Amino acid sequence: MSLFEGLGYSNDKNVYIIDIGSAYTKCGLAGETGPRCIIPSTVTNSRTGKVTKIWDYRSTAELHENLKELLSVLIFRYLLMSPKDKRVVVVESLLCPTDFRECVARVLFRHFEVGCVLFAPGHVLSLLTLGSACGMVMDVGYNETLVVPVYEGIPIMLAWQSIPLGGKAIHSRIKDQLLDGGVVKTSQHQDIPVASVPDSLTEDILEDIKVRCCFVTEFSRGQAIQDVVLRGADASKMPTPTPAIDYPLDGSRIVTVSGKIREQSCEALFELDDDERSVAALLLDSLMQCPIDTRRELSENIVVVGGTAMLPGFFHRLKKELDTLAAMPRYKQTLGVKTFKFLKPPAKENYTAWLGGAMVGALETLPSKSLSRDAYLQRGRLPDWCSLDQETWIDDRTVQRR
Amino acid sequence: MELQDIYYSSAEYIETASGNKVSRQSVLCGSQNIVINGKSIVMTDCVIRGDLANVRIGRFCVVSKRAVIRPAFKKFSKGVAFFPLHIGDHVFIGEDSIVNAAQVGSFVHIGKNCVIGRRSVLKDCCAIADNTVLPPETVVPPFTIFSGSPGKVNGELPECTQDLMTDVTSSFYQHFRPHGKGK
Amino acid sequence: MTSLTKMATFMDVNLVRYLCTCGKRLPPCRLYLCRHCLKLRCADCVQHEVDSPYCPNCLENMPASEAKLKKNRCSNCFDCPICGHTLMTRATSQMVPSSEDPSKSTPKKMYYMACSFCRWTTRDGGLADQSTSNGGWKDEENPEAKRINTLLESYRSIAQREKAEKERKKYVKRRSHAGFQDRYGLTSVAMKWKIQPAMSNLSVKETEKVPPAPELVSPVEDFDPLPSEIFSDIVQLDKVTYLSHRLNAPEFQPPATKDLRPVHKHLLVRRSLRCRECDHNLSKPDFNPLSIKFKIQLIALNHIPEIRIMAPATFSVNKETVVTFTLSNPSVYSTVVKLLPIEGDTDLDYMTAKVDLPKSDLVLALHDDTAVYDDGTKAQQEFKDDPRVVVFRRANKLGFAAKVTPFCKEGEVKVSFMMKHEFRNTAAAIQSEDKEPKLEWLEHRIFINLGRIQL
Amino acid sequence: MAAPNKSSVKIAPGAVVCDECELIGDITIGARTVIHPKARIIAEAGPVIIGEFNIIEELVHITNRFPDGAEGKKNSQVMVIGNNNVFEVGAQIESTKVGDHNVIESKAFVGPQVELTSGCIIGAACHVTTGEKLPENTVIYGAKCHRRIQRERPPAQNLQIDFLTKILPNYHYLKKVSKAQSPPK
Repeated sequence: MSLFEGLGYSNDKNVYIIDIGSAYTKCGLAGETGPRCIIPSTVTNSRTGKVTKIWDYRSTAELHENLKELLSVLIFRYLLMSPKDKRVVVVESLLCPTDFRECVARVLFRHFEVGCVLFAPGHVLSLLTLGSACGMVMDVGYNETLVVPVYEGIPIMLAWQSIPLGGKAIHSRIKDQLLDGGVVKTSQHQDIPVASVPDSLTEDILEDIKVRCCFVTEFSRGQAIQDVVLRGADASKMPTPTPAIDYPLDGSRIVTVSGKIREQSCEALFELDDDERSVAALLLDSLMQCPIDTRRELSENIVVVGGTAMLPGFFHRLKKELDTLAAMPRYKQTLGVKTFKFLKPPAKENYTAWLGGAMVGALETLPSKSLSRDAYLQRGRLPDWCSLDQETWIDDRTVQRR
Repeated sequence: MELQDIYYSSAEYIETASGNKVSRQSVLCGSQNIVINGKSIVMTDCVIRGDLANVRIGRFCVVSKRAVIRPAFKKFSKGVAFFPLHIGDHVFIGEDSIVNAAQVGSFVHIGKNCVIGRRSVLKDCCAIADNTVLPPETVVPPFTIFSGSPGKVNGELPECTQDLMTDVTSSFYQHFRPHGKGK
Repeated sequence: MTSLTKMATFMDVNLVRYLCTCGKRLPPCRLYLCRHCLKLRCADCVQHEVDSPYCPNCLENMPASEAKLKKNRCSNCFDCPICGHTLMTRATSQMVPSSEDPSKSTPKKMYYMACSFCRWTTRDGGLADQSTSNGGWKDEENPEAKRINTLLESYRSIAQREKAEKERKKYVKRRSHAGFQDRYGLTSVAMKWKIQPAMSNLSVKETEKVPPAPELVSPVEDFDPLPSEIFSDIVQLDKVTYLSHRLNAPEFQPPATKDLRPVHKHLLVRRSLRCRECDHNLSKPDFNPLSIKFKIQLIALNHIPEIRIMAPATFSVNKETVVTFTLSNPSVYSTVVKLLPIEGDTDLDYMTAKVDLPKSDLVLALHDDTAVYDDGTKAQQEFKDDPRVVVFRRANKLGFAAKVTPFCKEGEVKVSFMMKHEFRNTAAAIQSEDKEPKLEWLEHRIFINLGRIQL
Repeated sequence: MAAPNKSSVKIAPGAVVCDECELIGDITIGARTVIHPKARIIAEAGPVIIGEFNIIEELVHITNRFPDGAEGKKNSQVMVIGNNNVFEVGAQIESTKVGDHNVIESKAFVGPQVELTSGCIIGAACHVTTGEKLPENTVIYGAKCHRRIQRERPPAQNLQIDFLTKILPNYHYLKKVSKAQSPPK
């Protein structure tokens, strides 16, 4: 019966919780312990069958149509509850562009006629799942990695950092390596180079290779690989490669996913770029921007969310990277903290923020925090992300920026 | 657009008293077990396996070229049995499709090159997109479109599906005309 | 819509479109006619409502409240976690110790589930066979459920308190003192938990008391390294799940195929549609998911005359071509139709040709289900048609000729005009208890794509 | 191309081969194998040897095709199909090595370079042409030809064969069983 248990006396408001991520959309109902569905953030054209990513929009008109379609799938295929006058929590990223959230609001209020919407930032929601008010929230997503420090419930806005490293960077690393010397076995007994059939490397295939074949290697091996690949060390220093995998693309072609691809693709996240930045360095850079008296508490409350962080070995590596980087001269003098501790939310990384949304959505205070349809229709637009209450917004900002 | 005339060689087709038009190039095994209710068309190179079990096809059905209609078997603790196959009225079966179903309702559209798995049940007013593979015992509810392999719900049909299918299949019959020497 | 176009490989329904009130152009099988507003509506400009959830496999209807309780899933039907096809129950016999004599064993019928598509079985998931055929399959429980619910409980009581406080202060004008953190409601709560110990000595009013903080998780300092086998062992791809498999079970997301479990079948719904303007239903399906009847169904195709192109024609620039259109009447009353040109609108987007329409009224015979058996000669005599205008007449359908002259050099030949027709509002008749339904004139703008210009 | 040569078809006693199927070239059909009408077996590049207890449904094409570069060379390869295999409606097989207990579902295509061991299932409409020997109990299924290994091999279809053996002669003319002195190789 556990499936049907749910929460005994949930206030039965059937609040939709929606998190439209760059790669996947998480959707479910308030008060539940996990989303009802996690589906790709794409829509399929019913006439042509063409798949379009929600975030790849050229105009808001196109986005508007696609959002209608995506939300209609969520509502009528998964949630199965009429949208009219429903309450909605939309989980959004700090980096969400205004036109996107405006469009979401317009579709929800005007097309689906929902009752009220709360736009809530993912990093705060992620912390909520821990009952904690302090933490460095690191979101390793598809397009980028974003770090937002939150202290005493207040996001330290001057210190957020982001870097365009995430699932997508790993995909393109896999693709580059396959195109560079990868081979495909076909029915003819000789192998052909992957580069001769580049179209076969679709985003889906790359993602699947990442998920099923790749991992984030150990720190020491990673360093050895980076020494050879990036810093020109002798090739004999390379660790013994992991076994290759014969990966069937379809019924007629098998591509060899070499040990090198399996192990080195995720290095994309940890290699220091020209500005000495990596996913791990990003966290330290953000910490450096925080007031010195907050750093200790923040560094001992690191929360990592986002699907890319689910790769095997990610956490172990991140911890090692942080320890090593913190000992480097760049940070050693000024950082002021040496230990890094992580908090594990009661959710898989890819829906942690969603779960926070599901908690907020289950509370009686939700309507008072949300934007009602009437208010929206009156104003015709949304207030800025951090000011759901226009009057207080001005004061708060002055306090923030001190 | 209105359907255009489709001509067939009058030598190839036999028209029965009830208005069925059946190609001589089709294979009707166990024809004594096959009932076609009238005004239905069975085209070239179709195979209907009445030898395995009874096959009943309703009115205004179109069985396109090279389609196979075949009752499905089921294994029991002792022996196997082939299930009779019933197809309703106004059903369109596309070219090269294999229909192994237990039941096909009325106003059903099956696309080209589909495989309808053993003992599947297609209810009234549903559609199977081209190249779909329905695994054995799939149930297709009314007003759904199934596609892919394995076939899954992929869309909804309009409320007027019944009218559309009636229109398509009866116009198809009307426009399916002999040429050459005439009748 | 996919299959509509598929079905329409024979009858390309998208060639003739009517203008919906919302500005979209759609074929009449995709439009609705609201009987109260007497306006065309489409799926995009009406309110969709969830009508009746049902299981697409056992086709059993489920009341909405029950569906909600069961998380929109059927309790009896399961999907394969690998390929998503419905699982089938299979019987086997197992030898079990006899109840009378434990030293002997007797055969017992046991059941497991198997997929007939990818051949996954519950045994692959390490699940023991069941003694009953209809399930008994245990559902997994989210290991974090307790932690989440405890935390949620604390949040709830705080929120309740906060709400009560607000109610109290409702009439007192106040500036928001909580500031930033109050906005999301809860971060302040966690802060209060932190502050509480410090304040515990002070006398705090009973109502001000913050509920006890849930046990905080202890931070993790070290993570397990990768298993060393990952560097040496050959991976068997079929033992690793696809991402889609994992996302099918969001709360578990097992990376290994051996941990996959049967998935309760997701319900489908039939929707009813409601006019946003007058709140009347435009479509309401029958309660029974097997029924193809509707309680209410106002598809435009069944209420307004339908225009179709009779046959493809060839066109060249500035050359007049006679095109035959058919017009059919879905109404049980004979209907007068007037076709009116559109003056002064020359948007090349939808008008690339001039069309000469019949000037006279076209009278359509009523729709009669038994008319299928008529040969049509009778109708022809009844209506004394001008043979230059009405090319043929059969039952409720007629064909009329129109002259089309393209004025574009290339591309598609598109024409647009107005169709004005009689409409007997049967809905209004019921209300006013008139014998004869009220006669109205409706006007629709038609867009027709006649095909490409011959070069 | 090998001219149709009736005498080169050897049908073991107990096999049921409908007359309406097409058998061209040197073909041996084992006992209790059932061949439905409209099936087509072509021994082009060399003999086709089919074992016992197989079911070959209508519109199945089993072809021993000339390998690349060996066009016209007779007897360049032998195609051997084991026992207890099922070839469903419209399947096409060009693999020269098919073991036992395999199921080739409707509209599947198995290319000449593929070797089927035992207990394999090639799912409906799957086209498999990779040059490999499929491990035992491999299942290939779905639009993208995904693979997995099943726990148990598919069950034998003896009951269906019994039924078909009983019923098919009532409706179809059968091809004659060869004399006992020409046992299958």
